[in-house]
Formats: sequence, C-alpha cells, structure tokens
Amino acid sequence: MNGILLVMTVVLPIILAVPVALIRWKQDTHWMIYTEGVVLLTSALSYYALANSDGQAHVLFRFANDLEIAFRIDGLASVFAALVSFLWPLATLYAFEYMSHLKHREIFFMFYVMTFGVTLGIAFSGNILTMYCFYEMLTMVTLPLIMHPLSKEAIRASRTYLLYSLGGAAFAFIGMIFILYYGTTSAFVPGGVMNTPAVMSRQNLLLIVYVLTFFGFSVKAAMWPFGGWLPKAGVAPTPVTALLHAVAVVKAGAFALMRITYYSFGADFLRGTWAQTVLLVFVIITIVYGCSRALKETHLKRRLAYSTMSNLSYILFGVVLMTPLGLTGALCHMVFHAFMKICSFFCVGAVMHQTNKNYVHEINGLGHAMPVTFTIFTISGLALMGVPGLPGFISKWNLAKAAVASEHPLALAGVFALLVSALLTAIYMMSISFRAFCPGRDFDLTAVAGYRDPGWRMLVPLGIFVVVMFVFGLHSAPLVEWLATVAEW
Amino acid sequence: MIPMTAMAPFHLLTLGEGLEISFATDGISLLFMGITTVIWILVGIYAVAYMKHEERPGQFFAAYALLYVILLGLDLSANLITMYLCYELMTLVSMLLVVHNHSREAIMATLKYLFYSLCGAYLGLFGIFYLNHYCVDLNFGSTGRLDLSALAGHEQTLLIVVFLMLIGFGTKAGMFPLHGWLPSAHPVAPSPASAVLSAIIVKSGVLATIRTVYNIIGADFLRGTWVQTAWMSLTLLTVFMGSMLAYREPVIKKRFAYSTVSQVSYILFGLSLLQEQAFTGALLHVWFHAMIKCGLFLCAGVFVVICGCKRVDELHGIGRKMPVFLACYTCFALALIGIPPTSGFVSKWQLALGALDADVGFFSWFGPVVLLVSALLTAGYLLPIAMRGFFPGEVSCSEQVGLLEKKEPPLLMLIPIVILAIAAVMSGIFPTGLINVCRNLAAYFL
Amino acid sequence: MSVGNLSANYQEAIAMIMFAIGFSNLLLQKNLIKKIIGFNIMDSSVYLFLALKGYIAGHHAAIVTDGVQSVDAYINPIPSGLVLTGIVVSVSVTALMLSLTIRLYSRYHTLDLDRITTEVKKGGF
Amino acid sequence: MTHDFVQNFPLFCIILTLFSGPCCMILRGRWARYVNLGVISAVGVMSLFVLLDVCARGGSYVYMMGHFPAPWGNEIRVGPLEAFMALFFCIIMLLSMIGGAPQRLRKIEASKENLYYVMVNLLLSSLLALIYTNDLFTAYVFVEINTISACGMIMICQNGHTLEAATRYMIMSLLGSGLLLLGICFLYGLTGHLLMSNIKEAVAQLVAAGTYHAPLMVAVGLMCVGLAIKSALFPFHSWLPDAYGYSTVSSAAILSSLVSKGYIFLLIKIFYRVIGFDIICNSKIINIFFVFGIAGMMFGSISAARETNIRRMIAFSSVAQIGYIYMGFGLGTGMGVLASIYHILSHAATKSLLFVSAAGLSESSADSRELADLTGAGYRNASAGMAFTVGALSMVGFPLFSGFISKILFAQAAVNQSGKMLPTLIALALSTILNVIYFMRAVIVIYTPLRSIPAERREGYRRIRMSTYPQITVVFGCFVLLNLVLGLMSQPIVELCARGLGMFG
Repeated sequence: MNGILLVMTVVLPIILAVPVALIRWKQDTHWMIYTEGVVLLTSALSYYALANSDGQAHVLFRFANDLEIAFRIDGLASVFAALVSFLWPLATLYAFEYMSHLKHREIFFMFYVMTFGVTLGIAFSGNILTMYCFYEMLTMVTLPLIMHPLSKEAIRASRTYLLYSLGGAAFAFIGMIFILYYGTTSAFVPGGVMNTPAVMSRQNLLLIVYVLTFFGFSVKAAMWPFGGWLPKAGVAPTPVTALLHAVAVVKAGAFALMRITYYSFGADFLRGTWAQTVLLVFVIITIVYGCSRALKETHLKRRLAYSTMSNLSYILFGVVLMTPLGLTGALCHMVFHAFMKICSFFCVGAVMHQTNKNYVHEINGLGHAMPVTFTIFTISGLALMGVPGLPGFISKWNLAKAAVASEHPLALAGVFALLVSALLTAIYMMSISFRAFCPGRDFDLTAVAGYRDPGWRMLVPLGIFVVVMFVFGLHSAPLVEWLATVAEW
Repeated sequence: MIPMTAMAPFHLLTLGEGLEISFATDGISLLFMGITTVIWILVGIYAVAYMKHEERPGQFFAAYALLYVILLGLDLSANLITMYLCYELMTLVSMLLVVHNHSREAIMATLKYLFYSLCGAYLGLFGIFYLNHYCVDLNFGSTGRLDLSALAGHEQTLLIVVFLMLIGFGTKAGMFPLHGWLPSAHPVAPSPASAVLSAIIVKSGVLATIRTVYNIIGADFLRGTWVQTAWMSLTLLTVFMGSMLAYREPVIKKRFAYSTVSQVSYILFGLSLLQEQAFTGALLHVWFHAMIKCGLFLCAGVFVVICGCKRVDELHGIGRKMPVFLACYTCFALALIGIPPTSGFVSKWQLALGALDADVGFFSWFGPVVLLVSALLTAGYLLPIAMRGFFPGEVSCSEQVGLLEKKEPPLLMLIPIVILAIAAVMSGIFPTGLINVCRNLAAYFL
Repeated sequence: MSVGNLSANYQEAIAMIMFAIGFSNLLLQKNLIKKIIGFNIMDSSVYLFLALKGYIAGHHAAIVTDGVQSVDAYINPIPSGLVLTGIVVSVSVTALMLSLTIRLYSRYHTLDLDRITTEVKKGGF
Repeated sequence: MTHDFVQNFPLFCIILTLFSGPCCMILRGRWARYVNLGVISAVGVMSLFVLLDVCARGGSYVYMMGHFPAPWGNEIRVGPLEAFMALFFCIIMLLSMIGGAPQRLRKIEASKENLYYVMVNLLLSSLLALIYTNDLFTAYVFVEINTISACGMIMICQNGHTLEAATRYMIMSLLGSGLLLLGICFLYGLTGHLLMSNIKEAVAQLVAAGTYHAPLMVAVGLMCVGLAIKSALFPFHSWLPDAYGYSTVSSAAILSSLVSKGYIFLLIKIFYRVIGFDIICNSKIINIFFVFGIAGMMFGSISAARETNIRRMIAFSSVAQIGYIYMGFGLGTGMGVLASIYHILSHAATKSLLFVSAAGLSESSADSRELADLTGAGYRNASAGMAFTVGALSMVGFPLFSGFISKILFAQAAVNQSGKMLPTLIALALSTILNVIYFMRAVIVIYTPLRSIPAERREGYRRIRMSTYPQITVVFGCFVLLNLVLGLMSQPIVELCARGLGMFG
C-alpha cells in the first residue's frame, strides 16, 4: 500500500498535469481550480505518506539488477518533501494572479505542476540512481518554465541553465558510478555506504571523485563559480524564480549534496581531508561573492537571486562541516531560507506585477502605495539579515555553533563570512525598504498614487509566510530538535 | 540597598535550544535602568514642546516609547542572547528616531548609522557564537563563565575574539575606529532624539562591554593581556581625538557629538583598566555624562529650533536674550569639563586615581595625562559659547540672535534643562550615595 | 630482420614496396586518375603477395591436363582463387571510381580533387 | 519451425537480398520500393526466427556452405549476437527507408529511383554477410561490396557535394580495404587458413610457440587500421561529414547507423574469433584505440559545436559516437566491448532518428539546413520536433533513453580498469557537456518562436501536420519506442549480447 502511495505521490502530478494544457477549458477558473486541486491533492498525499512511512524502499522498476528506481522515505526526505509540499499550493495560488495577463498559461502550469512531482521524486528517491534520474528530469521540466517568456534573453537564459545543469549532472554521474562500484549498496544509508577495504587503497582518487561530484551537484545549488545561471534565470516569471530558483531547484541541489556527503560517501570518511578544505574555501568565497554581487545589482529579482546564491552557500557550509551539527544547521537554513526568500521574492513579484517596475531606483515611495507588501518585504529582509526573533538568526546560530564546535581552522573564517554577508544583506535589503518608505522630503506621493497592494491570491500566501516566519523565529526548538534527530547517524 | 548578584531570572521564551530570552535584575542593570528612566522622563517632557516644530510627532513618540521598553529589556537582560536581541532591536528602532525627518541627508546618515551599528553588532555576535562554545553558559555571573577545560589551547583565539567584540560593542559607544556614525547621526536627528542617543544609546555600548568583559569573560582573564593594552590605547586615542575634533567643529550638534565620542571613551578607559576604583569612576561617569550630555543636547535643541542657529558663531549674545537658559548651559559645560565641585570632577577624579594605582605600567600615568589634556580641550570647545553668549564684546550679537525677542524658551523645554543642570552640579557636591553604590558594584566584580 | 632473409624472400619485399608505392599514390596524389592507378598498383601488389604465398617451386598450376596426379605435383590453388576474386573486386571498384571521375570532370573540368572541393564549396549547396 | 529449416535462414537472407538487388534494376521505381521494403522486412522476420531458434537451442552453430567442410569450404556462423544484430539492422533500415521516403522521392529523379533500391539491397546483403560470415576473405569481398553500394547511395542524388563526398569516401575506404586485405593476406601467410576458427587455433599455437610475433602483430595492426579507417575513427573521418551531410536522408541514416557499425562488428569478430581477445588486450593496439577514441569523442563534439548546418552537425556527432565505441574497445575488457556493442545499438537507434527528424524540420523551413533558419521549426513540425528532442536527449545521455544506459555501461566498464578509469570518466563527462552544448542549442533553437527572424527570410516556411506524412509520424513513434526500450529494458538485451559475445570466443 505504502509503496503504491509513494509512487502515486510522485507520478500523479506528472500525469494529472498533462490535461491542464491539452484539454480546451471553457473558462480560466476551471483549469485553475483543477490545477490547484491537483497540487493540493499531491501535497495531501505526500503528507499522508510522510505521516505513515514504513521506511522501506519500494522499487518502481529496474534498469538492471543493481540499477533500480526505488523510493524511500527517511528523515532527510521528509524534511525536503514536507517543505516543498507546504510551499507549492501557496505558490500556485500566487501564480494564478501573477500570470493572470500572460500567454500560454496552461502550458506554464502544466510544467509547474510536473515540477512538483519531480521534486518530490528527488525527495523520496531511495538510491543515488533514482536521485540522479529525477535530478536530470528536473532540469528538463523546469526548462520550459524559464523559456516561458520566449524573449531573446529568456532563450539565452534557458540555454545557459541547460548547459550548466546538464554539465553539472555529467560530473555528478561520475560520483554515481563510483558509489555504485565502491559502495556496499547504492541506497542512502546515514553515515555513508563506502566499502571500506576497497576504499582505503585508493583514498585520494575517491576524494577527487567526491570533489568532482560535489561540484557537479553544486551547479544547481549555485555555488561559485557554477552559479552563473541563477541570476540569468531571473527572466522567468516570478512564481518560477521564487519557488524554483529560491526553493525547489536550488534546494534540490543542496539536498543532493547532503545525500552524497552524508548518506553515500560518508562524512566520517571525508572529515578532515583536503577535499573538505577545498570545498570550504569555495563555499566561503560564494557566501561573500553572492552578497557583494547582490549589492551591486540594481535589478530587483537578480539582486534577490544573488542573495539566494550566498544563502545557499550557508547551507553548503553546514554540509561541508561534515558533522551532525553541521547537517542540522544546513537543514535548518534550508527550511528557513525557503520561507524568507520565497516571501521576499513574492513581494518583489507583487511589485513587478502591480507596477511593472523592475529596478531598485524605480521603487521610490512605493511603500506608501503598497504598505502591506513592503512591510512584509522588510520583515523578510530583517529575517535574512538574521535579526533575533526571526528564523534567519536561528539558522545562523546553529550553523555558527556547528562551525565553532567543528574546530576546523577554516570554520571560524566561515562564521566570519556569514556575518559579513549578513551585513551586506542588511544593506541591500534595507536600502530597498528605505527607498520604498522614505523617498525623501521632495518626493511627491501622487506619483505612486495609482498603485495598490495586490489581490488576496497574492496576499494570503504572503501573510501565511510571515506568520510561519515569526513562529519559527520565536519558537524553533521543536523543529530544530527534530532536524537534529534527522541529522544523526 | 541594591542587590549585587542577579536574582532568579525570569524566563520569557526560548527561541531555540540554548537561546533563552530571560531577564533578571542585578546592580548594573538597576544602575542603567535608573539613569535611563530619569533621562527618558525629562526628555519626554522636553519633546512634547519640541516636537511642535517637527512633523509626524506621533511616529516620533511611538518610536520613543518603544525604544524605552527595549532599553529596559537591554538593561534587564540576564544573558548574552537576550542582550544581543535587545541590542539589535534598539538599533532598528533608534534608526526610526534618526531618520525622523525624511530629508536626504537624514536617510544617508541613518544608513550610515545602520551600517556602523550592524558592523559592531555582528562583531559582537561573532564573539557570542564563539563564546557559546567555550562558556559554561551565557548567563551573566560575577567571575566569568568561561569553561576553562574546553578552552585549553584556544586562549589566543579567544583573545582575538574578545578584542573583536570590544571593538564591536565599542561601535555604539563611539570608540575609535568605528565612531564615524555619531557626528553624522546626531545633527540630522531631532534634538530629543540626539539627546537620548548620546545619553543612553551610546551607554548601551558601555553596558554590553561591561557584560561581556566582567560578567562573561571575567576581568582576571584579560588582565595583563595584549587585549587590555590595545583596548586602553584605543580608548585613550578616542578620548583625545574626540575632543580634538570637537574643538575644531563649528556645527553645534556635531561638536557635541564629538564630545560624546571622547567622553564615553573616558568610561571605556575606566573599564579597560580592570581596576576597582577606575571601574567606580566609569560607572559614575555613566550617570554624570548621561545627565550632562543630555542637557547639552537639549540646549542644542533650543539653539536650533528657537534661535535657528546651527553654528557656534551664530550664538553671540544669546545670553542677553535668555540668561537662565544659558546659565544652565554653562553649568553643563563646567560639569563636563570637570571643574570642582561639579559632578564631572568626581568621576574623573576616580578614574585618574584608579589609573594611577592600576599596575598597567606606562598607561597608569599616561592615562591621567590624556584625560587632563582632553579636559582642557573640553573647556576649549564648550566655554566659548557661554562666554560669547554672555559677553559678545564690542561686536554686538549675531543677526539670528538679533532677531529674537528677549524671551526664555517655553517652560516645558526649560524645566527639564534646569532640572538636569541642578542635578549635574548637585550630584557633584553630594556624590557619596552614588559613589557607594558604584563602589559596591566594583567590589563585587573585582 | 636481417638482410639474409630479406634477400631470401625478395619477392615479398618487392610486393611490400609496390604496396607502399600504390598506397602513397592513392593517399597523396591530387589527380584522380593517378589515385586510381595507385589503387591498382596497391591491389596488384597484394595479389602478387598472395600468389607468392601459394606458389611452390617446381610444381605446376593446379590445372588438370594429363590426369590427376599426387597432391605435391600442384601448387596451392586457393591463393590463385583468391587472386581471381580480388581482381574482380578491384576491377569493379576501378570502374566505379572512373565513372565518378568522369562525372566530376564533366562538372568541374578538372581532375584535381582539391580544386574540385573548392569549386564545390563555392557552389554552395 | 524445425531447426533444420531455420538454420538455413541466414544464407537465405544473404542470397535473397543479394539477388533482389539486380531485380530492382528492371523494376519501376514504385515496385522496386515495395520489393525493397518487402525484402527488408522478410529478412527481419527470418532473423527473428533465427534469433528465437538460437536462443531456444542456447548455442551457436556453424553452417557449411557447399559441400566442402572446414578448412576448405566456406562457412556461416550463427549465434545470438549475430542474429540479434541482423534483426536490429533490419529494423533500423526499414524505419530509415520509410522515414526518408518523401524527401527521397523529391530529390531523386524518378528514372534513377530503382537504382537506389539496388544499392540498398546490396548494402543489406553485405551487412548480413559481414555479420554472419565465418571466412575472412568473404568478409573482405563483402566489405568491398558494402563500400560500392554505400558510395552509390551517397551519390544517388547527384550534385557537386555528393559526388565529391562519394569520391572522398571511395578513396578513404579503398585505403582501408587495401590495408585490410593486406592484413588478411599476412594472416593467411602465417596460418594458412581463411576460416576464422581455424586461424584462431593456428594463432594460438603461434603465440604458444612464441614464434612470428612481429608479423602477427603487423597483420592485426593492418586489419585494425583498415577497419578503423572504414568506420571513420578519428582522425580518418575527413570523408564523413560531407558524405552524411549532403546525401539524402535515408542514405545518411543508414550509413551513419549501419554501415560503419558493420565494419565495427567485423572488427569485434576479428578480435574474438580470429585473434583471440586476450592476445589483442596484451598488445598495445587497444591503447591506441583508447587514445584515438577519446580524441574522437572530443574532436567530433567540438567540431559539431562549431557547425551551423544541422545535418553536418549530426554527422560530426557520429564521429564522436564512433569514438565512444572505440574507447570501449580500448578499455580492453569484456565489459568494455559489451558497452561498445550496446552503444552500437543505441547510437544506431538514435542517430537515424536524428537524421530523419532533422530532415522533417528542414522540410518545414524551406529545405534549409542552417540552424538559424530552423528557428521555431519545432512548432511548425511538431512530430519532428518531438522526435529530434528525444534523439538529442538520448545523445546527451538523459535517463530513460538509450544513451544513458550505454553511458552507464561504459562507466562501469571503466571503473574496473584502474589505469584508464579517471580518463574515461572525465572524457565521458566532458563529451556529455559538449553534447549538451550543440544538441541542446539545436533543441532550443527549434523551439524559439519565429518572431526573432525577419519576415522576408520566412518564405517557404510551412506547417507540417502529423497527418501530412502519417507514415513518418509512425516511424518517429517506432524510433522513440525503440529508444525507450533500449533505455528502460536494457537488462535482457545486455544479457543477450553478453551471451552472444561469450559464444564468440
């Protein structure tokens, strides 16, 4: 039963999404209701599956004896799946209003829903082959979403995206093969599956492969220098940028990295090796690089994209600490950053949708016209800065705790980088709020009089996100404890 | 009498594990709460009258009240986390006060203020992250909470971290090198705001430093290390530099701001000596400087909104028009310089004595010398206003002043100033009670 | 390989040399006709080689004229068969090549392959 | 059907195709076409029966032609792998012939059409012979027939490009076959046999005795180089792009996916049945294959990425794929060869699909083959667009499609080889990236909306519905299905190939 349920959760949205584009619907509301229904159904299914998962692997089919597509729910899977399943319905709701005056909406939503299924597939994948397959599929399914505007730059962006992601996957492939060969099993086992006697003889080779694999997967996690696609992909409609390029896709990359690091290669095997040092360096560079680019960027969405880049590297920082605490911190930030960033993206999206303004210097005084939106934006900005009482601080705290505890020479540098990026975050987020709320004495508010806050379909998700943020920020203990149990091995 | 040790803390809520938000009262917190409350009431009265001249008084008072609550939270916080929480919130809310009139330079100054404060706060946070691992817990205790067994081998790192924390919290206290926000934030803020800024907000930096050094790390750990030396030299440098800049600064509020920079570093110097009497002096100076500088800024407010003067040389002959007011100003000036028997003298005397019998070698005599020099400079940049105010000399009063009719400022503005002036002088004449309190506190820490 | 056995089977050596000549002609000549000639030289050298493999000194060709004699009266006939087959193949290939050459010549009025190539490129598709 | 009857089928196939060729010469175009299709499908059915039979009997058998037993007579050798290859080749050929039909009919003048089918039949017969024969010299003869018919297929629609391409093709393959022939003669001289099995025994004795090592290696080297030239291994590929790029679709599809594969299959037979694989592995030849294979993968992809003509781009990608196959040999393990064989299959299935769909795309864009002009072709000709996308993904090695499996097989084969592991894996990764660069560029171009190119360049653009050429749509369906089958149910096929390979030795 459970097996079928799992498979259904992944396959159902992919199948049920097709009618959205194929059927000729009489009215828009019909297919909107249908889409939302499918998404809600999938979320319900996945939560049900999480609620009573038996922890068994369920094989869908086999490529070969040792190559099988199998689904399994464990702690990590449930974190990611729960997160995604919570966000998707809200994002879809938001998307309805955002896309309201764009073309080819049915096609867009078809792929949007399909992506849900594929993402869940990544979450539930029980072995590395499955994960790899869904990872590749994710690329192809999200491609049309980026291409959707069909403008020149959208095409260019999608080409870049494709090149980066598939190229990264090509290197991830190497790691997969190695795990298939050197691992005792291809399934994910906390603590790693390395076949120790076979490994010991050729440790360095394995480390090289690990680093290559890490780079491969880190393309989706937008690690420097492989993150170039992320800002470019900002041309996509905001629901895509917000949900996919702040949560689903990029977090899938981080998720994959957690899998290979902690569940395949094994953190104990990697801790203290040169590989860890190398990766730490890259991650720290990314943390600072992303923020400073965000500071220079004047296009709102691209600015947020760069900030995503650096925030993802917070997660990777936790990952490469190679300790349970580190993984806890990483998971923590994975969850919290999802809410903070999707919230800020939605605010920006609301601005773009209501006013067609895309650049920082255009939003002067809008705070008086769209108070709700910009208040929420400010809150999410404060959260990203890591003001205590909001989730950003919690994840920073856990990451820093892990870093200091790991006593790795570079870890302190990492903590410092976190704070530097927090400072830069403050500047590039707060400067937006300032422009919006304090345009200066000589600014006449009639210029923005025409603009309003968006409709309920946009505001409801935003409100929910804010509430969630405060709840997590003020009382994160249960969640963090759960994550800690997940992260143990 | 004031309880020394912290009572059983009141636990509000838990952000995450290891992140308790809890409050408790101990001597230090009561001391700071006291001064905060006094200042807040007086400035509140003053502001009622003052804000008639500004727009959006509602917003101002909202932020003002909120800030008071947060400051109380800061004073009462029972562990570093709570303190940091209030510290950040304080920054954000006081930002609202600074930005209050939305002029371009106000916004710029606010961003600068935000940037500096966050720099400081994050340096502090860095330290907190680090200490969290090497401390038993982050609750405030008498002799430090370091977990020496865990610390073994990381002392040097810890020292670096502590130094960073000192600089970080020193930012709010306007200590070199991160003092740059004061002179730009004060002039743009409404005068009540700048009054509380330099009377209380900067003191929160001092409070944070005390908490870190004396409650968490413990004075003994730092005594004689390079950190102490570096700290002392930074403070002395700030003392001198601050008064020097103030001396060369024509704009009134900027001049007072620079003077704040130097005066607060008196306090930090006292703390950096890690010596009982110096500590007493520092605590005293917290009180006295709060009252005096608050008063000065209130005066500045009068200068600005009543006389419409921004620069010093526009004030000639002001004493002819509003003698009582200028008399109060003179009291403040004398107190800040430290002319006996005013309050400033008492605290500086304690500081000097503490410096002299602290065994910090070179600094034990160099410190007092610098204090003296800066006192002279203080005289140099405060007194001329009073003198030219009363005795404009053959050049008759400046044109702005000339336009004024002979009239004191409105009562609501005058009364707080007078009260503060009297307090500033009297507390110098009868300092015993306060000194005892501070002595006990010092004895409790050292 | 010492000079001794080189001289011992000089015929094979000659065959190889011819092969080399033909091969290099087929490869390097620009002129199509010369290429074809080179090809023929190459093949014939191989046939020579084969024939040598089959030939046994002092035996007759495996053609029965005056009654079947004992096996060691004849040379090995299989290579001869192979040679015949090979000749057929090479003839047909040569024919094909020649016809190609004629077509190209009638189009581009040259036998120089490189020039033809440039012509083609110029002509576009 | 009884084995006694079925066992004749291979011979029937060869004979049938061989003689149906000349028949087509006297038939009118249409009839010739039907005959050709009929023959191909008949051969396919027969090969299927042979396959079933062989699998049922669980072994290979040797079929004596004429009345002379080995070592004098000529033989056919049939095993699961041979039968399966024959079947597969027939399927691909059938699909490419149907898929290429419309364009062929437009390009070739009616009087010549039947000649084309002559060529195709001869080609098929030579391929079958190459697959089945157990006699080296027969192999040589059919290699030549193969060359001639392929040349004819290239030049069938006569224009400068095809003529020149055909000439170059001829020259290169003549060089190749010359070397092959010389190698065979050497081997004959050394062993005195032409039948593979006998040669192998003799060679085994030679190696055991340790005599004639140099000549043996020379012979092997000559044959390998010869076949490498004929199968367009880098750097002998100069003839390939033009030959595939300008000939008519079905020729390109068949040439790229079958002809070169026939030679490669012969090479495998030489490895296993003539020389003995371990001897090959001990020689340095495989390392040369390895190096040139990887070089081919890189170079082919890079030049494909620089191409703007879509047909030539696909052709260059064939160079890269051939490189994969030789790299597989170069690994020098049974796994490696197995991977290569699987790649032969998947590449055949994919490449012909790509050629046919590319033709469909360019037909919808005023017969232009320039990538820039194909903008939006995916919308004009939906089925071709889909098909091309699938092919491209399979080439990139996207899961679910055949390319992925062969990639995995290569990688797994490499992991066993400690020395060549990292180079292989990294080469795989890089060439995947390169594939992404040019194939995905093409895919994105064909799905870019038309508005980006000016209106005056759009004349001749037309919309091609699935109903316009139903048979082609069906062909696309079959190709995609084939890809999916190879991608999802690879296990039985791999096992079959492995068994067949095992019986080679």
